[in-house]
Amino acid sequence: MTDCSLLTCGVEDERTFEMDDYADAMPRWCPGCGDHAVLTAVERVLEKEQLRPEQTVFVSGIGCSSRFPHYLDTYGFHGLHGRALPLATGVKLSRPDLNVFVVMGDGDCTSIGAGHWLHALRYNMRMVVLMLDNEVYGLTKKQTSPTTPLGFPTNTQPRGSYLPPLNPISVMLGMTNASFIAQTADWVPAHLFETIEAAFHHDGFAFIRVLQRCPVFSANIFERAVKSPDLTELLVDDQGINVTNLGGLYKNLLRHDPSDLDRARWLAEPSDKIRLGLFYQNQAHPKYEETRKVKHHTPAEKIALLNTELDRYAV
Amino acid sequence: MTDCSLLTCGVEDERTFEMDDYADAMPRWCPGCGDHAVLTAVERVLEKEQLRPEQTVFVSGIGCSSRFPHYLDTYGFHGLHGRALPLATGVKLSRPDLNVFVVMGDGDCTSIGAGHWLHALRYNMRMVVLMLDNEVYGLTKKQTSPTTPLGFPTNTQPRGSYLPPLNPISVMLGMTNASFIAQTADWVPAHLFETIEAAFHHDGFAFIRVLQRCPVFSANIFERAVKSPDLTELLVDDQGINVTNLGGLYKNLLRHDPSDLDRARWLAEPSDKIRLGLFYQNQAHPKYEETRKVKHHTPAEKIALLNTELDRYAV
Amino acid sequence: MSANATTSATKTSRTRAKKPRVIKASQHILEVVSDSGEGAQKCGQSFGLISAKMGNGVWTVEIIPAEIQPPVRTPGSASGVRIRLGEDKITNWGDETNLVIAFNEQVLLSRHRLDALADNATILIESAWETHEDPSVRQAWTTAMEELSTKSYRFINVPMEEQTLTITDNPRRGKNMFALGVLSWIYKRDMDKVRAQITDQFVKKGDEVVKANIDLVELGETWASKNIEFRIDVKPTAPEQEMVVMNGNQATAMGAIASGMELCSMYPITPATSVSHSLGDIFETFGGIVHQAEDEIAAIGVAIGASFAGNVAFTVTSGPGMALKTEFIGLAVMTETPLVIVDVQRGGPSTGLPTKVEQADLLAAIFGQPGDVPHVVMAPSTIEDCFHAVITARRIAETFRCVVMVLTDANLATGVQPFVRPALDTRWHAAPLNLEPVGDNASPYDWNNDTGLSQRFIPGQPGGMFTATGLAHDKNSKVDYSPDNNEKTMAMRSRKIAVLQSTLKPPTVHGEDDGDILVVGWGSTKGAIEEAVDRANETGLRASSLHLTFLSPLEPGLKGIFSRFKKVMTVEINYSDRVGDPYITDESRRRGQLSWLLRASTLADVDCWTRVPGQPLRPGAILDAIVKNIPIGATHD
Amino acid sequence: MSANATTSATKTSRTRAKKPRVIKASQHILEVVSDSGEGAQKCGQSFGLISAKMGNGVWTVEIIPAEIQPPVRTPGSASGVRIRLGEDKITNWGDETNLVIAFNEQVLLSRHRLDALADNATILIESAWETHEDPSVRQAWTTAMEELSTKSYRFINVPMEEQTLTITDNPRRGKNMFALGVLSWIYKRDMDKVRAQITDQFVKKGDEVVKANIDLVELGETWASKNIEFRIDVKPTAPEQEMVVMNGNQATAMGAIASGMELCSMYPITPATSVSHSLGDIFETFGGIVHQAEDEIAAIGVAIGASFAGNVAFTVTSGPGMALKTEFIGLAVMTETPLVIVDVQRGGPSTGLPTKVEQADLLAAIFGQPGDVPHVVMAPSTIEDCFHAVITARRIAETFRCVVMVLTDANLATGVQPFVRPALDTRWHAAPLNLEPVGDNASPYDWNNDTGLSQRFIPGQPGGMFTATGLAHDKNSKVDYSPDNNEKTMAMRSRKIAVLQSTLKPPTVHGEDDGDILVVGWGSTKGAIEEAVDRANETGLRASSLHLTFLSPLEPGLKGIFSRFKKVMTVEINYSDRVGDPYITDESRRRGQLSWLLRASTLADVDCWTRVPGQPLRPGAILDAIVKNIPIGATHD
Ligand SMILES: Cc1ncc(C[n+]2csc(CCOP(=O)(O)OP(=O)(O)O)c2C)c(N)n1
Ligand SMILES: Cc1ncc(C[n+]2csc(CCOP(=O)(O)OP(=O)(O)O)c2C)c(N)n1
Ligand code: SF4
Ligand code: SF4
Ligand SMILES: [Mg+2]
Ligand SMILES: [Mg+2]
Repeated sequence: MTDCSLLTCGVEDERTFEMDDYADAMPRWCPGCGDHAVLTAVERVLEKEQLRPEQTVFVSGIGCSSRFPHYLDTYGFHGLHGRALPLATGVKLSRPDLNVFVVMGDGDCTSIGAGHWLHALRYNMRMVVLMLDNEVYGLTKKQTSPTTPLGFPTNTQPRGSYLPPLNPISVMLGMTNASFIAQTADWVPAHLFETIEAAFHHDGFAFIRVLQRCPVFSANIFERAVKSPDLTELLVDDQGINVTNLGGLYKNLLRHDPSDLDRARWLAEPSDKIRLGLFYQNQAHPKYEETRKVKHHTPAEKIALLNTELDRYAV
Repeated sequence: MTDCSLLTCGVEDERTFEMDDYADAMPRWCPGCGDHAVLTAVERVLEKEQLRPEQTVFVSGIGCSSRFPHYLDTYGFHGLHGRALPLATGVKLSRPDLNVFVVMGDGDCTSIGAGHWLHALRYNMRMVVLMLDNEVYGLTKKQTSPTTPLGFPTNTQPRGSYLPPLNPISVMLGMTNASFIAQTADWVPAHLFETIEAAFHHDGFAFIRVLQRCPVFSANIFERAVKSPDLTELLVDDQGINVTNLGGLYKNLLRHDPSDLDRARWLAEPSDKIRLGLFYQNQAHPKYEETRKVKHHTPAEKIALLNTELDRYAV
Repeated sequence: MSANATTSATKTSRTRAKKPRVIKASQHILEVVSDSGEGAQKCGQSFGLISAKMGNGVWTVEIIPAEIQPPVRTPGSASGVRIRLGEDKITNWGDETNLVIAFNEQVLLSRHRLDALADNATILIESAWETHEDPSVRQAWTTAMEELSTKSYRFINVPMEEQTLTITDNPRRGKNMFALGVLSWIYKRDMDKVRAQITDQFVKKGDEVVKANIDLVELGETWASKNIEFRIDVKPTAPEQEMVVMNGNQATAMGAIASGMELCSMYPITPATSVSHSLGDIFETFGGIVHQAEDEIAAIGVAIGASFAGNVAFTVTSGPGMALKTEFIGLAVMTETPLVIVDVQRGGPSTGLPTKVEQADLLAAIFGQPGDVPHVVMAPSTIEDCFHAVITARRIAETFRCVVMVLTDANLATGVQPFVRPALDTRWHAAPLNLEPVGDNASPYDWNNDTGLSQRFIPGQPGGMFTATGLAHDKNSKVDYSPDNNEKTMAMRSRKIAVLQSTLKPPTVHGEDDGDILVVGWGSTKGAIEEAVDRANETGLRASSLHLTFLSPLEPGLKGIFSRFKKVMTVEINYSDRVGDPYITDESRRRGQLSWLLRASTLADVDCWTRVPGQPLRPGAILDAIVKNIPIGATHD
Repeated sequence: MSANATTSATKTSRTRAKKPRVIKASQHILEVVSDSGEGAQKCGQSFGLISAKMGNGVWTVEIIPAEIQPPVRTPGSASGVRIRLGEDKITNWGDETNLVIAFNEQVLLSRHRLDALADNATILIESAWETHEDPSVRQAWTTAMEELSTKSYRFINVPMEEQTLTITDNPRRGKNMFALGVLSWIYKRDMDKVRAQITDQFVKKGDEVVKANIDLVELGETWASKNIEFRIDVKPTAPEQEMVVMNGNQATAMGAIASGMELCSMYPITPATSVSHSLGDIFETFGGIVHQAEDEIAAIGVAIGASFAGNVAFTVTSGPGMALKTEFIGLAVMTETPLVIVDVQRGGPSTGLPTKVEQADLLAAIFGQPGDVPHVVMAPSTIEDCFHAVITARRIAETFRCVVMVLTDANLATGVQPFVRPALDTRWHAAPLNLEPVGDNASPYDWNNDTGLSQRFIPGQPGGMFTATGLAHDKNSKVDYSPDNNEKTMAMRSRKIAVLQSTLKPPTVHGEDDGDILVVGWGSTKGAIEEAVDRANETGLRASSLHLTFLSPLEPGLKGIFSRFKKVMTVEINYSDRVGDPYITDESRRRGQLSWLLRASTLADVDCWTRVPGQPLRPGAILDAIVKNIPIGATHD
């Protein structure tokens, strides 16, 4: 993603950017909404990596979380509900030189967008993908999401949701070509930042599930975890995300080699602990933008080629 | 599925059915097409179980394989490409008394239908689901499918497909609520039959991937496996599908306890062997048609109830 | 308004009022507006319900902020309810607002900027900001007052915070009930009804909460009785019939239950979702299920599957969801599977204005499906209609084995209005499943050659086995691509709709049967159009109006009706190019959707006057349009 | 035809022919039809290409079985090609077939039952079945001949199997080349060109295969020269310009390359897929990518993403796929992202008739999107047009920042026709990405108030950062729900299309500029309509025709043109109710889609004559319709 592209190569850029340079409109999320923390962490990563705003594109779907691009002064595409990934695929496929970030909600990604989600993992294009998972539909005011806990009451299922929640991590661990799968939480900012950083440096499709508080519609879902860091287990490894210095708050550290798929699957199974960290990483998979790389031609060259092609149809 | 429904309970039915009673129009698949064998196996199961044709519904999408319902003298719904599962969900949800079978192609199920596929696993409604996987688009004449082997040339990807094939078994093994996941092949009819039988008796959503030959567009894909039974490993277990008597042809038997999810995942990973059998089974998950079961009322009762409800809005 | 005027208002509010002046009014428009989160919506809704229960005509419209969480004390934060109150039946939201109670001057500004308020509106405003300790707040107040002074509003300062703090710690949560008390006094609401409403509303939260809220209301009432020097008397008329009061989405939900539907298969989308919320609470009691599917495609697929299996199901959505259902609509029509689709229209195109009203899905509803897809499109025009439309839709869907779309909109969806309590009827319900064997040689599509109608087989019926298919098929549902079969089956599917058309009655003209101008509308604009026409008639203009419920097929007799007017013009909430704008010619002009339809159908030169403000149309604005468009030389008699 | 007649034909074919009679014809229609799998399609396609290369006018249409694998020797198995050959340019498939070579009597039956064959057609038929060892085959032959005898076909038995077995083991794979030889002799094809064509076709399979096929062709030629007593002479005209010959989907693919597009994002669907097949082979050489997405929604999403990133991309699909793309079309229009969508129309509704022709997506293309979604819809009417339409579409899409839909159909898609080789032009290509910084204070939607046009920013351009959104937005792409902004931006998006309309030329009338009847068409029917009109003129009828390329916006001047004709009638391949059918009144009648559009736009009483046979319309049938519909009392001069 830091590759020098055909188009911008050689351009000297003396500018330096500070966090504020990446900020656009004032975010309109509710006070206490976990999305704020994610935005801050992203801005920090942009600053750290000194990404040029014009070379950076944030693509999103529809939902509270999908307002994300509006609050950044980069290029952005606030698309359709569930369809962020096809848009991002198009951007990256035609412009591999751009830094592409995708932001989706849990409904956006795993309900209406589920098909694209699976297939984007297959394409394995280099982009950072954030699913802001408040385990509920926020923007439409509290309906059940695939990740809503069993029994949690919403407006469409007031007697509690009928199905156990879909586990996004385990689904992805079953997908061919999955290459970077991590989980973090909005209330652990250092971990959040490091996870996005690691995703940015991953050479492929880097998916992060961010556990995200929605004080308005799913306040109690993460309450215990936020209050009791003991309920959290951090996956750490020299190859993974190593944020051990969380003010000594998070004491449950679990060494996990992110290349170990079997263990990753086991760790992803529901347990009494919330596990944050890098579940799986594999940089060996080819990236679609590279397997599909084509040599570009000038119009004149193309005309010459097409004339040869037309000869095949000549009368 | 053999439950006696509210509607038909107590009706004496003295009829007996033979295989031919289930056959309708003459199948129009190419000679040598694996779909023929699946149809025969299904007819055998229908006969064995003596399912009443009028109580049985076959739902399909669009593709060669999705012509299936037309060749059976039961109720059928030949729907839209990728959308068999929502239709089947509607049928079963409103009529749990019906025996529901779903037939899809690999493109149908894992490409355009991928989102519904994941969610149907979650719903876990009792139905038998067959994915006839010829690893190519048949009806539209040879385009790449998600399950097409890497490098296999098709009309849209003449230089060979760009992505490693999606592994339907491993994806499903990552899904919450997955309850019956099996694989069989059209060229092992006894195994095919037993697998469908087992699926029919499974109390939940029973998914079978049938490796299916398409002599026209993907002739060479399964050629080696068909010719050399040694390349196949049969998963056997007292709890699983026990077809050991395959004329002694299939010698590689692997004991596998279908409740062992970890091992199922490991077995589902690509290997030099084709594995047939029951990868995973779990009958503990609730079925959506049961968690959503409601008591029906007569119109008069409903009017009384609604009048009470309207009182809340009374001026 | 100058700072002076404000001060004097403040004074007024601080001195004990003498015996209040009572202003009699046949109708009055008020609104409650606060920062989002301060509860003006609850206050306004309660006021509307109480008024309806007293027997007033009522029409409420929600004021919704654009942002999820707009910053407080900004115009973007305005949230609340606008209530039009009448002695008699109220059919639309009316024109400018006469009285506002605003929780700060910024949210008031937003209403001012939208031209929502009458020039002489009375404004009750929280007085705390004027003297706030933060100078920037005081500055904001002054600037706002400057801007507001372009109109001659009458200000009355209300010390909401000061007062509520006397009995609660958190004024942000108490002001709304205080405001309700103030309004109740001004509009002479029946305090027993007020207390009953509050009890009803908070009963789930316990007695203490109920009491706290009643105390706040009474505080407001008392304060008002001492400080406000006028009361407004919009006399309630005891209704002759039993009435119910609800919003359009609730009416749709109740109608679905009354029609005997047992499955609502949906995916959340504003402003349609609340239909399923209303059902979510109670549908299971009736043996019904709300199935929230994984997306809109699955939602309609599940409904079609259920209907194929013998259950008439419905799906409810809005524009973007309609788009996604397009392919399945074709399948339902092709397989002749009965289906009801409710489209609660919102502002478009694309994601557009999710919470706002528009009537721009009409042509997409009728023509949106590739291939030839005959089906029915109807539009309720009142909240009461929402209830009955679903029942009619279900009956048509089953009788004609067809798809019926019901187009409501955000105005009906969230508007609240009392209407005659429906007398429920078991005949509205689906017949119980009949699983008798089918007759010998019966076919699943035994089309009657004249009518295109055929009998429906349901899984479970012995002998009826067939495979429904979206491919061209013959009467036995066997795939058949022959030219003759295709011509015939296309005709059969179309014929049914012509048969339905033959049963429709010509619509009745509102007003005189001939005249200078006929305004034609559909959907939620009915009340506003008819009021405009009535007012036009009062000024001597020969205007009438016509409101259509069936859009496809169209109701009969239109050509004849149109011919009796000098000019015919639709009024719609969708986009049309304005005559005289650059590049806009008679040929290139984009026209209102209904006018397009009527021109093609009747060849009458149907003009249009349309607006897309994201808001309901005002009767006054329609009246202006009538006046401007009435043919020159038209008689004033 | 009685068994006797057959026998005599057999006799004829067995005796050495005398010097053959040469029949001169300005045009002739032949077809090759076999069981699916026997290669009649290859044979017919080669014959068409050879003829085109010789300089004949050619129009080929595929005969496709409905089933994947129909049983052999059944009418449902008929597969082949129908070729209309002419001295001059051929613009449509013509009327009945004059000569058939059939590989068995059952596939012939299918053609007979479809009324495809002229009453006096010459039929060359495999003779092996008449004397087959299996009595049921002989019986089938006899029964078929009985049915065929209702027409006065002229039969010539051809011992295809017997002959091919002299040089090959598998007649099922050899008959088609033998048949090509027979036809080549009858139609006096240049045998060097025949051999060259076969070499070209089989060269990848090696020299041996090439030789074996040439041997078979020559065997057929020799047999024919000895046994057939007539030859048909449709003189080729050496073309004045360089020509190419291809089908419409190939032309679309070549046009896309010529326009400089670099991404075709699609999902397979008949009959559109072969556009991507044509590109699949070669696009990468041009720096282009065919992306087969996971579904049609993703396909258009990827195209929009690519276009947002500066690349003009296109997507290609058919009806059911169009349905799925509906929501994204709205987003592209709202964000003003340039996009070209090719819809290769097939028979509908729903899955319908996947391989057959229909023109029933017109209204869905124009009006199908919820909300107000102004965009461009155009329809090429010849195969050559398919090439150029994509180029025009791309330019419009970029100039106007809009969505352009190009509607072709199954008739154009698979029909093969020679046309003037296009002179490629670099100006057709997209300008290279310009990533210069944007000007100070520039906005991503700096709409020109008069034209609605604005400048497009592309990621990579410093200073241009903005977030595209489907929500209502202002010129900086900030979300804005205010009434004024909504009214204005709606107008801007609509205005652009009016500006495009102002640049269009009025269409030219084919035939006299006034008269008794004007036939209006669009898309692939052009050739057939114009031929019908010419024939009507020859019989003295005052008929003319008008063919539209732009359907939205409509081309200018239509009202004026229509006013010069006594009757205006569209001819379309889509459904309309027939006048006089039960329940069909002027009010309830479903009308042809173009006629609907024209009525609304011009208020002229535009009638329609439409058919949905799943086949192209015959000029003769259109001529009949003209004769029947010409106003009574019209002058015959
Ligand atoms: C096609 C379509 N369907 C439905 C909607 C309505 N909608 C908007 S956001 C949303 C879900 C929001 O939940 P989630 O994706 O979890 O995001 P969150 O708001 O919680 O961040 C829905 C259903 C829509 N805009 N478009
Ligand atoms: C919405 C839609 N998109 C595309 C198609 C075209 N189509 C029909 S079948 C098919 C794929 C067939 O492949 P598969 O699902 O693997 O089934 P098979 O034919 O191989 O059995 C496609 C793309 C369609 N009918 N509808
Ligand atoms: S509703 Fe929930 S998710 Fe949405 S902005 Fe508010 S807190 Fe965040
Ligand atoms: S094309 Fe392939 S999958 Fe389809 S019927 Fe023929 S053999 Fe079977
Ligand atoms: Mg969410
Ligand atoms: Mg397949």
